[in-house]
This record gives sequence, C-alpha cells and structure tokens, in this order.
Amino acid sequence: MEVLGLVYYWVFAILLMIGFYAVIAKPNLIKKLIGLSIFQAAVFLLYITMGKIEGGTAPILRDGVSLYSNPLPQVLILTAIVVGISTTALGLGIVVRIKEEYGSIEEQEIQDRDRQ
Amino acid sequence: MIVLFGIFLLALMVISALAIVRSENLFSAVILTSIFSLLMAANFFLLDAADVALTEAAIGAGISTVLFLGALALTGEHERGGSKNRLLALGVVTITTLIVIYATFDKPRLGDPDAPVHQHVGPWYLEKTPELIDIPNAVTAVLASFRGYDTLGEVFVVFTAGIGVLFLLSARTTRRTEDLQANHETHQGLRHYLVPRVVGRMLIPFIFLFGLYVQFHGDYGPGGGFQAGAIVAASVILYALLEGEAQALRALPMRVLKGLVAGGALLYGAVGVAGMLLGGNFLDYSVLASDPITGQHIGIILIELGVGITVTGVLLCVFHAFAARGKV
Amino acid sequence: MYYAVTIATLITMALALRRALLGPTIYDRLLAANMFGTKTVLLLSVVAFLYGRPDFLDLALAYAMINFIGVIAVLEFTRERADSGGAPDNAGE
Amino acid sequence: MTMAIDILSWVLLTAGGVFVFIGGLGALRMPNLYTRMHAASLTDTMGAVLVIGGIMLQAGLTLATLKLAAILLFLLITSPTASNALASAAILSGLQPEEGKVERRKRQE
Repeated sequence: MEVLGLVYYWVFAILLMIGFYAVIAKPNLIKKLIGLSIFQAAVFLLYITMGKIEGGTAPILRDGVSLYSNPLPQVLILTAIVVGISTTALGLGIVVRIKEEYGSIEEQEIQDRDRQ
Repeated sequence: MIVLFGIFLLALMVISALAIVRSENLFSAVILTSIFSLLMAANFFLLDAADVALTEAAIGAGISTVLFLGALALTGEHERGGSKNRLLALGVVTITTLIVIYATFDKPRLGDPDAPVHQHVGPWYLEKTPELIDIPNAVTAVLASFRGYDTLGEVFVVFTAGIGVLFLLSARTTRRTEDLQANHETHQGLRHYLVPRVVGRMLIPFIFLFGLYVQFHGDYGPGGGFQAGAIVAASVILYALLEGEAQALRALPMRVLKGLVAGGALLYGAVGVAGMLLGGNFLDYSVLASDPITGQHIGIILIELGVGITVTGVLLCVFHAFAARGKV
Repeated sequence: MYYAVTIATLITMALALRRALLGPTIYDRLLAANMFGTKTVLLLSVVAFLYGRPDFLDLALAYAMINFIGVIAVLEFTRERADSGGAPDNAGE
Repeated sequence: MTMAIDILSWVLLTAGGVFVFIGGLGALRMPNLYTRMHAASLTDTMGAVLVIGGIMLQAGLTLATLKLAAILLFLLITSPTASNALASAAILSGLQPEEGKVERRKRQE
C-alpha cells in the first residue's frame, strides 16, 4: 500500500516529462502546444492527488458524512483548467499568425526565414 | 480496489501521452488528446474531485478538440521533421524524471490525512462553510466567497486571453475578405449529413438547459460558472458546426459575444464594488442583504453568473475567431 | 457486482485505446475515441454508485452530451479537408 | 421482492459487462473499419442499456434514476448517430467496405 500511494506521483513525473520532451524536442509548434497541455495536465493531477484523503469523499457536504477531501486544490485546478484552455487558445492564435506570415509552423524553417 | 482502478487509468494515460508525442499526424494526436482528457477526468473523479472532473469534461472532450482542430485546419496537419537534438532532449528528460521521482519518496503517500496540505486552511474551509455560507458545495463556497479575489483574477486572465485571440486573429488579410462572398454558399456546415443534423438540432436545447442547470445548481452539487460557461458555449458551437458559421453568428452576433466577455467580468467587479458601497470590504457579500448568509447566497449566485457569462463569451469568441479565419 | 462492471469497462477502455493507437485510418481512431467516451460515461455512473454518491451522475450526463460534439467537430473537419482536395486516407501511416 | 430486484440487477450488470467487453474485443480484432464499427456501436448501445438498467434497479425510485434515464436516453440517441455520421464520412472519403471471403467465393463460382 505504501508503494501504491506513490505511484500517482511517479505518473505525475512521467507525464510531466513526456510533455516537456514534446516542448523541447518537437519542432512543430502545434505539437509543442499539445506537449504543453500534457505538462499542464500533469500538474493538475499532482494537485488533485494531494487533495485526496483516504476514506474521504468529494467536498460537497451532506448529512452523515464527516470526512471530506481537501477542497482547496480542487478550487485552484478548476479555475486553472479554464485558464489553461484560454491560454492554449492564445497560443494557437499566435501559431496561426506565424503560419500566415512565415508559411510554416516548423521551428527550423521559421528560423531559416528569419536569417534570410 | 479503487486505487488499483486509478492506477490502471494512469497507466493508460501514460500510454496515450506517449502515443500523442510520437504520432506524426497532428490530427490523430488531437483525437488521442481527447482520449487523454477522458482518462484525466475519470481519474479526477476517482480522486474525489467531482467539480474538477466536470470542468475537464466540459472543456477537454469538446471545446479543446474543437479549438485544436480549428487551428489545424489553418496550419496543416503533418509534422515534418523528426526531433532535433533527440538524444540530448531524451537525456535531459530522463534525468529530470529520475530526480522528480526521487523527490517523491519524501512525499506523504496518497490519501494520508496527516499530510501537510491538509493541516492548514483546508479543514477550516470545510468547517466554516456550513456556518458562514451555508451551501453544501464547499468547492463553490471557497471559489466564490472565501477566495473571491483569486477567482476574480482568473476571470480576468480568461478575459485577457480572449481579447488577445481576437486581437491576433481579427485582423483580416485582403485575400480572405474576397473569399467571403465566394465561399459563402459552399460552407453550410454539416447540412448534407441528415442524421447528425436532425439529432444534433434536437440535442442543442437540452445541452443548453443542462448548462443552465449546472450554473444554478452549482451551490448544491458539482457545477458553477466555469463549467456552465463551457457547456453553454459547447451547445452554441454544436449549432455552428451543424448549421454553419454564418447561421450561428446571425443568432449570436460577434457584437453580443464581445458584450458578454466584458459584461461578465464587469458583473463580477460590480458585485465587489457594491459590497464596498454598502459598507463592507471589496467582494464581501455579507452586506448585500440584511442577513449575512442571504447576502452570501446572493453574492455567490451573481458572481458565478458573471464567471459563466465571461467564459461563454470568451470561448465562443475564440471559436468564431478560428472558424472565421479558416472559412471566410 | 459494480466491481465486475468497472473491471469490464476498464479492460474495454484498454482495448479501445489499443485500437486508437493502431489506427490505421483516422476513422478507426475516431471510432475508438467515441467508444472511449461511452465507456467513460458508464464508468462514471458505476463509480458514482460505488462511492455511494449518486448525486455525481451530473458528470456522466455532461459526458454523454459533450462527447457528441467532439465527434461532430472531427467530422466537420474531415469534410472540409475532403472539400479542399486533401487526400482523405493519408492519415493512416 | 428486494432480493428478486437485486438478482435481476446483478444479472443485467453482468450481462452489460460482458457486452461491453465483447464490443471492445470486436473493435480491436475485426479486420476492417466497417466491421469494427459494427461490433463497437451495437454492443455500445446494448451494454449501456444493460449496465444503466442494472444501476437503475439498484437506485430505486429516486432522482438518481431520473438522471440515469436521461443519460441512457442521450447515449441511445448520440451513440448510433455518431456511428452513422462516422460511417457516412468514411464512405464519402472513399474508404470502400472490403469484400468478405464469402462474397469473393460466390463471385468466383
């Protein structure tokens, strides 16, 4: 049980780094944004994992239940998801403009055009 | 047992995340992202975060896919080159993963009630919610009342991001304006798919109604302005997909949408200022009515409404900005 | 009994994920994604009862509605791509 | 009476689980898109009806049953629609259903 309780954190680490890999190693800008959203999702997972209490239930109070999970991480992540999609949309907007100006969304080609 | 289910879902998540990064076609990457989001929401639900799971459901499965596809339609779906400096990146990533995993050994195990995170304000919120605010959903209470400033900030971030997208994508290039008339007839949405169109039309009012339910039931069950905004936006987006852009814009013109974006944020701020004028602090709802608890209820309903309006407006504006650039 | 259904759903999710990874066409992936959505709805409804909190069925309801939009969006996208003359089946790789 | 309802709901849940699993297996093992779609969409609907029916029996006459009925209604409407749309999109894109062994043999005869 001790080890099982840590698996969530390991998966957090792995997902975080999968997203990070896409951001640093993939030349395609949209792929980078997808990687960024995986990265983001990993952080969400970490917060929600920390908020869980063994034997607790979701923090919507009702009679006969005394143990609830921590509501605070949930509040932070709830807003962060919506903010996340808005900022991703902004990123996509920038990518679309780059495509229109440079004719490409591959990092290398954009840099080549800049050097010309 | 539930923990094992969670771990199984996590394993599927890792597999799908790897597949997303490896796939060379961005279109299939986006489809896999929607699967990833479903897994994420299921996991949130298993971890007792019903509100968060509802948000992920409303955003991840529908709107996020639509936005990515909208961007793909404009930029092309094929990734060209392979990775640059692949080995270096892999090395960095592997080492960092190992360091983070090493750090997790100091973390409290999953669900430990003595973890530091549960010692500070969390229990206080749970204890005081029935007394000070008297609504069952502690998440809504913390979101809208205890941490109203935070949420105000988040709403303004969403607001700013929406303005940013409009700013980037509204500027028309000359070529596109000419195409507007020429292409108008051909882009009629999914009109020639009869079955989805008929069924979709039937579903739209129910999705809208469900959005309103989530909005106003947020004090008692999972829900609130953020989720409701996304669901209502999704229903309008469905209409736009089925009947075509132009028809959706005729029903809800851009003018109205921009009004919604600003109006929701203003409503939120106005509730705060109203509290000040009535002699309380900024965003203190207790003074809004003669009895503090009723005041809290009124305040929460109003600011959730503000959040919902802004989120709907921003998501729809963003959707139209992408769609208009593709089709016009 | 809920456990049996949950396990069956989870295994089916794994199978659907495998189909989504294999492809070969985008329609296969889309089929898998759609299946995944239905399975998530079932999983959430069953787990809501497993937890003894049936008030969380709202979530499953949300999924049943929203998932449809994703499929329609992808279809709209493929239709547009076919209109603009892109080869329809090159997504298979 | 409760015993009978319990047994009935267990039977429904188990059968639903079996259908769901068969659907997954079919979607993975069938040879081409249209057969996979056939396997997946049929069992999707049937599995959903059985599982949600089973839970409904457990829930009894409460608000939860009403919500489950709504979920079931939505699944029953959207799932076949999505399959139909998917199939027509695949056909329009030029993906032809393959001939099975039986047709091929018949044609040769």
